[in-house]
Amino acid sequence: MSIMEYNGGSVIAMVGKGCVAIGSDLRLGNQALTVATNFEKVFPVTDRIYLGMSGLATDVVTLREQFRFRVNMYTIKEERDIEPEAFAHLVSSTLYERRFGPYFIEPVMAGLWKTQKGEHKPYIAAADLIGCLNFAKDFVVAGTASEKLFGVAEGLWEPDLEPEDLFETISQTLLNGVDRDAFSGWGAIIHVITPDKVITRTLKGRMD
Amino acid sequence: MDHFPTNWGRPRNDAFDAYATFPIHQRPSNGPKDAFSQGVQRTQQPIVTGTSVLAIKFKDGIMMAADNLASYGSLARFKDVQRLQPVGEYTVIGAGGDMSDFQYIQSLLDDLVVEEFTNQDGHGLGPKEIHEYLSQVMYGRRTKINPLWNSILVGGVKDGQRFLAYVDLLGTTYSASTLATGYGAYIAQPLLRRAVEGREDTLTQEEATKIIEDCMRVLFYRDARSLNKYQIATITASGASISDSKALETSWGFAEGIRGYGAQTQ
Amino acid sequence: MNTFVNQFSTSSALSVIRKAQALVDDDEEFSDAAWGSEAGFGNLAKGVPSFSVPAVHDPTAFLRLHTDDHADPNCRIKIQHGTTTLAFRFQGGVIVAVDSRATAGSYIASGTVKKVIEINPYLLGTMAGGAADCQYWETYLGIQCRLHELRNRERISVAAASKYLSNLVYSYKGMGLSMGTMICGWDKTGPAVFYVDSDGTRLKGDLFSVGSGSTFAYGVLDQGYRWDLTDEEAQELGRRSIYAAGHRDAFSGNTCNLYHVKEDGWRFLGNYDITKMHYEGPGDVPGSAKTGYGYDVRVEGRVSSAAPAVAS
Amino acid sequence: MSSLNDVAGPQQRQFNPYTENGGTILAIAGTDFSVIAGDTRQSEGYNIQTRYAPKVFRLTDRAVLAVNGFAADGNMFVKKVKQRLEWYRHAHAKDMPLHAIARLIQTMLYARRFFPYYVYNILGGIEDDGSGAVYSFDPVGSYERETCRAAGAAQSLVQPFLDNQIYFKNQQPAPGTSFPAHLPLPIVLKLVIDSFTGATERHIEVGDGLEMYVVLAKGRDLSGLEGIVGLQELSTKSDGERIFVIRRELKKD
Amino acid sequence: MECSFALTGKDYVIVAADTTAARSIVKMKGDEDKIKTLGPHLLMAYSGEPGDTVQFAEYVERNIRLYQIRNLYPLRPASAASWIRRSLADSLRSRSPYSVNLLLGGYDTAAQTPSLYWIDYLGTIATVPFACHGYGSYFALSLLDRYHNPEGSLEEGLETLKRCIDEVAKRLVVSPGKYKVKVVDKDGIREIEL
Amino acid sequence: MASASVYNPVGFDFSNQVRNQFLQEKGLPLPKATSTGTTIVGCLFKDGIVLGADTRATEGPIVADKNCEKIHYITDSIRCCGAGTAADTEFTTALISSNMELHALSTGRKPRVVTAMTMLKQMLFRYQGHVGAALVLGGVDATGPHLFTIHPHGSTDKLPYVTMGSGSLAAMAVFESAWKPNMTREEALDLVRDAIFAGIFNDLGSGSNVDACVITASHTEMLRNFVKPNERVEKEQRYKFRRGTTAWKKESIKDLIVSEEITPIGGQVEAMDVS
Repeated sequence: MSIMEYNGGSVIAMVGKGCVAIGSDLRLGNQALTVATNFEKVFPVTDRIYLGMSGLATDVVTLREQFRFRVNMYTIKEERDIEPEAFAHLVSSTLYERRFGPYFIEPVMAGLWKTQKGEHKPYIAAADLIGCLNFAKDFVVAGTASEKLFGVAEGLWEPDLEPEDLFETISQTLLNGVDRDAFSGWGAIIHVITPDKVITRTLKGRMD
Repeated sequence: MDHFPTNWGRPRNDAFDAYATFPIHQRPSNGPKDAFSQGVQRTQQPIVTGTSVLAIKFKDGIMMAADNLASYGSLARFKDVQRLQPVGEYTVIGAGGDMSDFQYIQSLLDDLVVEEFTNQDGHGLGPKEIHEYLSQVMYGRRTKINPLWNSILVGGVKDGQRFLAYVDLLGTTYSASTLATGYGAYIAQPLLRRAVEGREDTLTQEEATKIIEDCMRVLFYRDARSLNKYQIATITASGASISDSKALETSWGFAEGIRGYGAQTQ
Repeated sequence: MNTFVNQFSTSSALSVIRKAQALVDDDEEFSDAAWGSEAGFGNLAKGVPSFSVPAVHDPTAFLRLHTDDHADPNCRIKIQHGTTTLAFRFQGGVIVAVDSRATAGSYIASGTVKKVIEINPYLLGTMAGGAADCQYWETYLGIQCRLHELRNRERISVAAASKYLSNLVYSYKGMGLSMGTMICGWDKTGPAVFYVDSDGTRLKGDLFSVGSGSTFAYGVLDQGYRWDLTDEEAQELGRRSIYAAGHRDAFSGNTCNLYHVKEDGWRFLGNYDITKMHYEGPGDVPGSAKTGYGYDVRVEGRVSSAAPAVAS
Repeated sequence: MSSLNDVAGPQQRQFNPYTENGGTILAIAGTDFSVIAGDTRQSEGYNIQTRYAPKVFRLTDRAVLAVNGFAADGNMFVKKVKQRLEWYRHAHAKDMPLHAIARLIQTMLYARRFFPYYVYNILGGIEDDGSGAVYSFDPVGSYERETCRAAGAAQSLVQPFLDNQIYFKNQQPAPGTSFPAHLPLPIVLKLVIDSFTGATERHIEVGDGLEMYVVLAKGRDLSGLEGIVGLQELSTKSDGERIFVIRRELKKD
Repeated sequence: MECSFALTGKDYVIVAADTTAARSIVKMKGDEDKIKTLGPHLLMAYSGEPGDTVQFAEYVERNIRLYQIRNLYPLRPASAASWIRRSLADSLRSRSPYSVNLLLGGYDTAAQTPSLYWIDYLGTIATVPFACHGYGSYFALSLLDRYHNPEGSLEEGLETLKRCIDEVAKRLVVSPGKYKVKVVDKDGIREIEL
Repeated sequence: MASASVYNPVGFDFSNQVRNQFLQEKGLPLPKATSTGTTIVGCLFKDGIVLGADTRATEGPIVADKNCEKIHYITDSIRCCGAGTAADTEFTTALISSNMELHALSTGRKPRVVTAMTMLKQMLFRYQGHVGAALVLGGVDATGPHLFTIHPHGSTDKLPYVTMGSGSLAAMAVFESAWKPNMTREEALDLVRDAIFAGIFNDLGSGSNVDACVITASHTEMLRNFVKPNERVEKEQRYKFRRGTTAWKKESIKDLIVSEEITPIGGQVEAMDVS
């Protein structure tokens, strides 16, 4: 059992047409034992940026606090919201700082960034546990079910999905991915971020 | 048996985590290990070894090459070893790995050929049969955990059919239009694939020789256990022939312009 | 003193044997039976099965090195495991309930495993531990039970069948087998449940649960168990206990298979999806409350807080 | 006297008799057909040994066996199964039925319980009653009959995708409709191809070529196979079950 | 072997912990109180590495007390849980980490809500309606899934707790004999004899 | 107890290491970071240098990134290809790039390739191989074109053509058989492409596309996705789901558009008299 599997959990993010979606399962485990089924792993950073973290649950909580602190500092200093790309690098450098004693999490970020013209463009990224960023144009995954999610997403994802279609695709990917993983599942939560609203839905997933 | 809930159904292991030690700070130290990478410590390294063997298919048959070196560790111990061996009328085998094991295989094959000859039934052993025989021998020995430490290429032409295949100490077999063992699988194989794939039926013997020579040269440049003296076996419908040892022309001219390994300029 | 010569000469009788040995794969010896009407029964054809063992110093360690995914998550030969099975005796017979998940590492290899092995119309065996071990040996036990019937003109007792299995696996103790099974059935003495495992343990009892999720099943089972349960109550208790294990244990789940053994033999009652039981209950079956088993479903709308609900 | 073939002495304990040769296999059963597929790459570590090494083998006119794992074990195992089937044919003058082959494979695998074949097997074909069937095995012989199954290096990538597309897991049907229990052949073939192209994208050990065997029940017409490029028939009789192979290229990187 | 349980009900939290102090195979003491009162409405059951447990519990107790002295009001349960988790997570990065598992039960007088937190020695936190630590959790969690009632009266809560204790006594090889049970509600903390 | 300051000094933070070692000793193997199996190459030609790289990043046998960028910017006329632990190559080159900029500013001269090489080898040597970056450094400066390889432990090498990564043997074979001095730009670019191809098609750790970078005394040209030999074929069918396929329990919508509605109170306000 690897330390990354100790608490279980998986996260995924996908790009749609002018929107992004990010979701996680809800399990908090203690190896094979399921302790709680209400442990969300995706957190809002700004209105239009969400951060998901899978891995060791204590580090998820610690880093959530730390990122909130750093983002607040950024907002105070710069007097503006952080943009997704800047946030991705903030995450990356925070993790790489601990190159030789890493936090055991793999972050996944999804957000919308504003172009000069005021349009909102989708942005997703993932990083490994020491902060190597992976920018993708389609989808990124992390967690104990990452292999399974890669497989399903590679089959199901299509470009230019409308928010509602994107919701279906990411939900199906996540649910079917975690159903083949012993350490993830027990319900799921999805956030679809569009320029004018964020839709959050709790899915009816397998409870075993 | 370990009846702790999370350990159910695993193979019995009394040395590991014997009694219900669920919280990890109470678990006996059992550092990470990877059976696949650590199980292959070849401490019983074969002693006198040969390096790569290359082989390709061409228009008229099969061409195979190997150098004449048998190393003793990093010592270039024997410089006139022939690692290509004709078997029967239609086949040549080339071996890398332990040379004494190869000699044992040669004796096995000699017996086999003699036996086949004494039968006088009008059948001759072709490359396919010899490869099958070798793969059975090799797989059988691996199953006894007493392997013959070789990787062998078998090539030949019989009844108008070209045949080229590989077998190694685990009994793994495969065939392709270009094959290389040992270090050659990493260095020569990319070149061979690029030169041969899709042209197996048009390559002439001269072109094939040229390809093999180029690869042997690159191998000599980059494989520290290789020798600038090698043989080429050609197997066509008219039979197998193994050339005399030849040397390669090499050039090391580019080295003149280089000074040091870093900031040095003089 | 000419052993050396013997070994390496190519013409001596010994070398001929040596070569023959090198060629013949030694794991199976083909008897004439393989040609006749018994062909196709693998190593069962010869009556007592034989197994090939690797020619290494410590075969058990060898097996563990390559198949134990706990000591080494990278081991490639992943033998499927993980399970919750339970069986209990009550006034109306024996209830046998199992889940259907098989995991290899963290990967759920299957969600449709049949973990109750129907040995004969009066005998059931459950499967926990190595799936292959249970399937193979209980099939083999089925053969032996049938032979017993033919020899003695009466059905084998549950005690005898379980003893047979126990003796069988005990002879392989220390080789790396892994199975924990309950042999359940009805014989002249009435309903009986025996627990047999690969250590050689054999226990007679009223109530057993085996496997990674067994503790969770016990938690529900013990609290609801009485000897004088009605058939419906007992069946519901079996389902509910397997659900509890499926919900809390990562290595158990998917569906629950339920069997009831009575005097006239066992009866398969149904296959219940655990997630469906969580949200909606087992459906329209006798004994069920027709509501979801899930905690959040059961307590929906109830809160511990004493604060007045905020008007939305 | 100790002979060369005696039990290995301590010096050979470091020899690892297994290796892994990558690749993925999968099989899907329909109402009256089965599709059994595998990629053709054989690799060891980061090295491609050959771009064409078949993993799927025709056993009889109605049974196809796919093997994956350690190639030498796999080839040897298939050879032995074929030998047993040959003997059966000589003894009984007919081909062994599919469910019997499945049990045969179990006992053969279990005979090596203590020195396992490192082979994941999937057996696909047509049962006596004319239905398509897939049996999947673990390396020591536990098996079950299923509708679809992926095994090998990319099993965890492919299987959840099939769960979703074949079993319609986690999907609610549109109101008033229900999902079919078995998909038609053309859809199945499309799913197989997409599974493999997807796995090739994300798993380094999958690629080069794809071989799909299609077994059709006795008397079934060829609907669903018309117009398929590179279709090749392998059946020995034309009035029994029929067996076809379709080959496709996959990415080679 | 140590076991602790906690569950919420209508307007209260019950926290129970066994009372054995063991050293290897020896039971040193049979009436050890392993539930610390951290404030007027806050209870903490602790278990884990002997030594660490009491040291950490006292460290927490003093700091929470200090907060109350400084600010004239106690930390609310959610804030206390967050602070305790943080202390534990930080200690894990030091040379001598505390190996302590905690159940934190409190009653938030402002929101009139009982709350329960499950915290393990890595600093993982979960908000749950019921919780267990130790081997008891393997038996009690499924049982609580089945019987726990978030609106249950105190009597019903104690009844459920008794079920847990009975089950553990029945199935756990070395099960603790006696438990100390404390309840926190709007009136504060009190001990209950089972 | 360790203080929980959020202000960290520069450099690596080792505070988790004690904990991680503790966890590892208890039998929880630490996870591996993304590594780039990788083929990276560089060769000299008549006017300068061509660097090349594939674009696959792997985590074990899984492709984590199909089109990552492995040719990193150092200065305008110096680039560096990275193999090994992906994060290490990323951050090491970024650090050296910024140091080179500072160096250039403080000396007022165009930076030299040997300076970057020395900085890199000193840094990697300091970390004794724990920073797992294997680099190919190339560039053109006042003293001409230079090409180096830098190994994770800090050793360097200087050759007219170099390769690194898991596909280095395959790529080197191509160079050894076809490289010659004083090639033209096109010849060099073709050779680099062939070398990367050898890696992509023969080494499983390398794959996807070819990136190349041509550096001459006057100009640096970054050819991102120079050749794309591995485009995914179109899927056989579409996988869009009917809306409403997924069952969900709860929905909440956060509206990001702040709409203000003005409700005039206090009766009709008379229009201001502006006349």
